Amino acid sequence: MSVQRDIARRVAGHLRDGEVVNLGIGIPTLVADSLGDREGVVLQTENGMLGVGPAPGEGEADPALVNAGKLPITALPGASYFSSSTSFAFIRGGHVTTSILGALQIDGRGRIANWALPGRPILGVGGAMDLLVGARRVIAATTHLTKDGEPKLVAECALPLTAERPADLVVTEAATFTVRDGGLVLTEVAPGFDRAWVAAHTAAPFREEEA
Amino acid sequence: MSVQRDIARRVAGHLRDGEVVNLGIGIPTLVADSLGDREGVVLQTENGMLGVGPAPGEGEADPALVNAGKLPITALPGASYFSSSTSFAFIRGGHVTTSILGALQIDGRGRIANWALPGRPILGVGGAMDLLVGARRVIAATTHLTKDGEPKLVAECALPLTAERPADLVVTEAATFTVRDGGLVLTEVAPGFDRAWVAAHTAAPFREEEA
Amino acid sequence: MPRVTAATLISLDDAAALVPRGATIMVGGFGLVGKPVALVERLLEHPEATELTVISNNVGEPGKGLGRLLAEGRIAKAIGSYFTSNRDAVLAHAEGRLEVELLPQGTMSEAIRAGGAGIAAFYVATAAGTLLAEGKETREFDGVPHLLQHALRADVALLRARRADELGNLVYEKTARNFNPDMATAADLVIAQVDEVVPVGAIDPEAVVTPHLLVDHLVLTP
Amino acid sequence: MPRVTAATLISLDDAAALVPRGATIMVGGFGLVGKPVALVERLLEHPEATELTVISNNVGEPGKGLGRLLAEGRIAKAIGSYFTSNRDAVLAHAEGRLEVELLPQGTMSEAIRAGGAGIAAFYVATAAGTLLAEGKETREFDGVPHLLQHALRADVALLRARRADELGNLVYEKTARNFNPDMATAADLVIAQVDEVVPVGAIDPEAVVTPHLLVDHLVLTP
Repeated sequence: MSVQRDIARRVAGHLRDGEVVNLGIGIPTLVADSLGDREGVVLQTENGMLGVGPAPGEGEADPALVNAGKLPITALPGASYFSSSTSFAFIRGGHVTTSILGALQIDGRGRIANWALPGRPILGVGGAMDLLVGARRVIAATTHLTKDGEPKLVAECALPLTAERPADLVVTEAATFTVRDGGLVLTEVAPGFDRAWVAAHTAAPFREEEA
Repeated sequence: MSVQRDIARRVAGHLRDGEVVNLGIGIPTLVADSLGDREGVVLQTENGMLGVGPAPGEGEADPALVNAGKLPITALPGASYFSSSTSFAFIRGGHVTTSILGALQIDGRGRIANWALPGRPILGVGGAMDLLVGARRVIAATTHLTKDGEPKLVAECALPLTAERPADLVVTEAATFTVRDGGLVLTEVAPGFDRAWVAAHTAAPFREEEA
Repeated sequence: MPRVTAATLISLDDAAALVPRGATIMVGGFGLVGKPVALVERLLEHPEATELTVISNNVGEPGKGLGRLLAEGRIAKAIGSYFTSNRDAVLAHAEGRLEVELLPQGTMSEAIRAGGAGIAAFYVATAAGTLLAEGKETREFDGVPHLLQHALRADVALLRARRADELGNLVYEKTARNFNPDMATAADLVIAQVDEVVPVGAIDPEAVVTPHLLVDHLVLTP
Repeated sequence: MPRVTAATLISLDDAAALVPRGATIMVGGFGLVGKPVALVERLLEHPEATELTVISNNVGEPGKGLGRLLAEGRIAKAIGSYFTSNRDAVLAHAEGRLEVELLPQGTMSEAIRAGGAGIAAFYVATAAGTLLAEGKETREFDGVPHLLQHALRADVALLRARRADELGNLVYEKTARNFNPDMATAADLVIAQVDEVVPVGAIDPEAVVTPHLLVDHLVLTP
């Protein structure tokens, strides 16, 4: 899990004070714990709440208080609750600054595939498409490789795309890519990795940040 | 004003317990006072409230509590407030049982013209069109004649229609017409009037109720 | 101050009996949070509640809530956003026993709201250009492709609320609110399973989430 | 517990200075009830707040609120449902000084909600077959003609609320709520004139009507 936590911590570093942030299922959920006492970032969850706090302590979970992954959460002072249609009205209406989403694959234009699993019937989509269309900024948070060691960043996604709209930023344990002019730009290599590793493990074309 | 109050009282007699009723501007507003302690009828006002009570006493008006005619009202126990879009969502969605509307003219099919004044620019419509489309039952409450003594019930409205959808019931001080099979049926003659008077003062074709 | 317009308090069995064969039902809840589990499970004891079309974000979990109805073959079709979490649903779909209509969660909740608001259909950018756009009308607004989504309605809505007053005004609890207020608007018959019924006037008029004009029946499950 | 995301408390003049020449502004209120009169009238002291398009149910009354802006020639166009109550508006329209777009009140409030909800357009039966259908697309759903209504958005929304907390969460007062919560969603910049600012946590999370993510600035007018 330490790789997932590393990614979440790296993503948290890209969040700016004043942002309203929605966390997707999986690695994005871990970003909450990496925020520490960053009071400037407010979390929204699409099942109908603004002002998500940290996970409750052992035995303190409120059954009526969960996030989009159905995991127990807490409410911060100033929180509010609203219906699903209102929550997604906020999301589509551009009132959520940043959506952090997991990814199964990401293509060379930064587009995300994260809803349909290979070889399985398509039976779940949740709120990912809504978030990708509505959030002002999208950060993809993903391991650099699949469990089988294959690159997740590929020239063309074999899996169905979640939206035509690309991510703005792709953060893995090894690298950060900014999506610029319709392509991936490597803007950061994580400590413990180098450009050669990133190049060898990225199947999508990408440019290097110009100095 | 006693003619107007008569009409309002006659309309109130057509309301059934359990109905959620919206009162238009003018004569319909007077229906509230004719309900007395009829607790079974609940009033909705399209500016965002359910549970309208009687007009406040002298000097007791709350500036934040008005009806669609911007007149002071009171709130009954169990009242609730909601936004304009929610209020009209309820109206269009069929959650208001009965809409009581005033009329400038009504045609032979029961269709109402009540928003555009003759010879004046069209600069106001309010919620009348929404109510006519959304309410499950529409009652037109109007004097039988215009101020100039002309029939308000006419074969074809000279004024623009408020909706294609007809009223279900037309109540004047002299008569009640039910709209049935696309035409007006005289179902009641008020005390003090007779069928001859109604026939002489109604320019729309109508049928007599069969015994 | 009870009124004739008050929602009537009925039993679980009387409520379940109001769901006829072949009905389309909306069921509130996100997973099991805010789901009227007692109402849903009582349907199992009413054999007529079958061949159902269920509009709900999920179809429960195996052996729980809608998952039990599914296991007993009562659900013919499910309209929702996320069925993957119930392996029975995946299996039933694979074996052709369950028809599925998958919608993005925001499009689904908006379609329910539209159904209750007299909006026939609306245009959203969500899902345009994806597999879920197949068979849907596309139209550009300001150069951005949008899909036409039709409203959803049901015969019966089964809701879960925290508290009702005797008229049927409802308030919810935290994230258990979710789809419930939307579904309260979009069905011909609305039944709310509540933890508590309080006197009229005990709920702040500014804090009512579902006004009583939307609610037909209450079922009290303490 | 103030946060960086908190709505900032600004003066009437700072607020008025945020309305540029040619802006489209939404103004809450039904008549003068729930109208941010102090904010609106402060625009008079800012000459740049002119050539405005105003989206509001009414354009005030002569000599009051938006009526004063109109009298001073600041309003080029009004989008609303009921202008007849202001004889100045009727006159300005007759003399060609005021362009008017008239919408049924429900269609107008729904178009505002759509603008804030990422809904490009929607179909309603309201006004189909009437004079207000002229120039609008018509389409039948289940044999009933519906009009296509596009969403409305604004550069700035001027709201009136009863109370804000320090983050900008808003609650309203009785029928002074009306268009304000809808408009809070549909403008690039949202300014609320409030009677009171309370500490964070003082408003019940279940009773917040406008969550603070929608609100940019508060103006306190005690």
